[in-house]
Amino acid sequence: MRASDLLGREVLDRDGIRLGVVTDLRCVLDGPLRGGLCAPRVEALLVSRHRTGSLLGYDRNEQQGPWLLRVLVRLLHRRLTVVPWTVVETSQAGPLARPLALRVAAADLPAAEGRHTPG
Amino acid sequence: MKQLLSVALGVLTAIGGFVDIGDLVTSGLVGSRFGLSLAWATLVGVVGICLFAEMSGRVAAVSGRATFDLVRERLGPRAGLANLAASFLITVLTFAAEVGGIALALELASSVNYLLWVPAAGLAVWLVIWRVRFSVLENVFGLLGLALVVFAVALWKLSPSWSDLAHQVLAPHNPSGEGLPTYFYYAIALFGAAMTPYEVFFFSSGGVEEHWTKRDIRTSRLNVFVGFPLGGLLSLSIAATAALVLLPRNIEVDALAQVGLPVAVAAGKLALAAAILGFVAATFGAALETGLSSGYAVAQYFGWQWGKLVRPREAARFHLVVLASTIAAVATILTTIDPIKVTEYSVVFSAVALPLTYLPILVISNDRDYMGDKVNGRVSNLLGSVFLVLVVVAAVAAIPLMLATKAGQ
Amino acid sequence: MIAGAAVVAVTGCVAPAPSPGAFEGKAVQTAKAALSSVDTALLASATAVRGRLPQPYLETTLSSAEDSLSSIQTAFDSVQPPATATSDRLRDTLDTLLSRGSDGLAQLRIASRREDHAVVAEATRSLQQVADGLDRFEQEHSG
Amino acid sequence: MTVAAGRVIDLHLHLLDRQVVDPDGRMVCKVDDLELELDERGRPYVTAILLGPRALGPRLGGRLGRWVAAIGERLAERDRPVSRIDFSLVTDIGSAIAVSRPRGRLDVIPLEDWVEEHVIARIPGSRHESE
Repeated sequence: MRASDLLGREVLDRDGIRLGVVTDLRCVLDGPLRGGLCAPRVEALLVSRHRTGSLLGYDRNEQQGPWLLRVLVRLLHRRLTVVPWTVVETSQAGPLARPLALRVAAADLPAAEGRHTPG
Repeated sequence: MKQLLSVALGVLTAIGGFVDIGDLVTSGLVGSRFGLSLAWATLVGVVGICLFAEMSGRVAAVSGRATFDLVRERLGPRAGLANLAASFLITVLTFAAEVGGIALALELASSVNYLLWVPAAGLAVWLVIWRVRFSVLENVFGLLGLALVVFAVALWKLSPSWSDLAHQVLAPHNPSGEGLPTYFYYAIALFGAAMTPYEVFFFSSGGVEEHWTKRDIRTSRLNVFVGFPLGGLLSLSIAATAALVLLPRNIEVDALAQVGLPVAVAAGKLALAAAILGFVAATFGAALETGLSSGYAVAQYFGWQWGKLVRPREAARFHLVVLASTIAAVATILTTIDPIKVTEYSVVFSAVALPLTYLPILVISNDRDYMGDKVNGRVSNLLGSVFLVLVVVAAVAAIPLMLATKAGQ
Repeated sequence: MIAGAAVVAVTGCVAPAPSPGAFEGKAVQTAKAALSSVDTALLASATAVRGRLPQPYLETTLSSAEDSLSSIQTAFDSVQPPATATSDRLRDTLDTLLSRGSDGLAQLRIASRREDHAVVAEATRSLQQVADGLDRFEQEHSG
Repeated sequence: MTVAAGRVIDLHLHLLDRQVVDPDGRMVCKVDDLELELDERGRPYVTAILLGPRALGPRLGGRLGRWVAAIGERLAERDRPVSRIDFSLVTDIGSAIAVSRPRGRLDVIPLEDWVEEHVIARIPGSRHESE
């Protein structure tokens, strides 16, 4: 599997309601120790309604300027959802289902948390 | 003392490096048609290039990343590739214009047809890129480019009514006879000529190659804030001499020869010789910068080793791109297409591409992951936002205005 | 590709016969551009006579003025004039001026290269007349 | 940016498309894609950096992406898998990604070697630094 297999993938909740697309993979460096670093392990999917502009980073950082860009990008990403990997349906072997299905309802997912930059 | 010298050198080269064939032709052309009533566009462009060159220099010093690295990281591979294609084409087009400029300047000195000079000019540019060290190249061509100061001398010798000139600059109006679309078309051309994207590709890549650190930020700023505005003054002098000598005689610049004429009228043969030397040096220096920048952009997008500080063998693909660009630039001019027209198109297309380059720079220079505590201050961000809007407006308006005015006719 | 398309769009326009008004506009544009070429040559020549312009620069300036005037004339001649008597008259007047301009520029270039001062003076006088004619033409037909 | 165990990073924002550099400061490649594997509890983790046209192509998407990938396929030696740098070689994740092995010993950029050998090395002066 490649990171690009997950990025951009549509995400549906338990009831088949579209949540958005995967814009990023939030990882913790606590996977198996390989060489000098622990491998990054996917902890959660960041899901937004669009992909556009997500790489600028404004959807995740409250402070980053300038004001104009922050406002514009965050308007595009009003609802950024953090979907813990543990609620992603992964029962099928081989390639993941397309689109990704969740085991929970959209309403049960945390939203505000995603606004913070990691690290 | 040595440090002071290096700063002075940097400033001087920035002055010489600011002016290229696009500035020479556009300033002369606009001066001969609109007087100084479009000086504001040059001034705005100078503020813009200072602002973004400073940011890109700071990013290079703090994070070690040059501009096209940022483009791909922030726009992603797909939009980044589209950006690369556009930027690369425009840089090569500008490269072609500069090679044409060298040849035209040599024709003025020798009366040998410029087409015969083109292959020699292309070969010379490539050889210098291949074999000559960065600092040498920067200093030599920057300093020789300073010969263009004769335009300021010529302006002074023409002893114009300064208050009248100042009035034209401060109370811009559109002289009768030219439509408003044409007026704004040339405003965008001047803006594009001042803010050409290759200038920041080159500036930031140079900083990375010379291993700038946080301690070099001050030097970089000094070069930017003193060098570019003085370079802008040179552009304005060119426009002013054209406005004083050519405008009253109904001469509209469409050849490099006309740009130099006011110098001869005002100050004679020796001054004109200096002007020609300045033309050659400025266009040659800019040809080096654009040639290298075409390689920088591609190599930085794909992550290849690039640069002049390593042996060419170690940056094989980078040198291959530079070689291919040189051949393409020479071939373009050898089609006998008018180099002045190539120049005019290159500055307008540069204006179209401005947001592609400047948006990622503005974003990264605000990103604490890269910049730590060296992120933009309030003033930089306020101005940066204003300019972002401005470059978007210019980019959107450029092509429709070009079509509506038949490229300013 | 965009660049190529735009270049074609801007330069590659071969239009059918324009309206009389548009034709007059085109004629004024042509006169203006031609005046620029002729005046460039006159300025360069006058500067050279004052000993302020080196020979190679003068020659380059003159031949580039000649080239641009000839391409201006070619472009104008390729326009199909509307079938009105006024337009025909307009075309004749301007075309005569352009031809005289071309002749004058060629004469000036040749004489300048030979440094034949008498002929230079003669060519300058005739070009000055052409310039005055073009200027008048532009005044009469614009606005 | 130093890397401590337990640090949180966003793969797309902090890892993908970044420059990879070797211990001598030479540029190796970009992080064109990342290889993921599932651990014993079914959670994906990064095992390698993928690079080259066959890694970049699919990310470009569309016809262009297929075209880039197909070119990569043609250029690659037969049966050679997509070029990868094992994550065990990564020593730092910052504004660049540092790896512990020199570029020449990673054996991941055959095209650079080919261009060097067949084009650039044949031009006089290619072995020396500028003067």
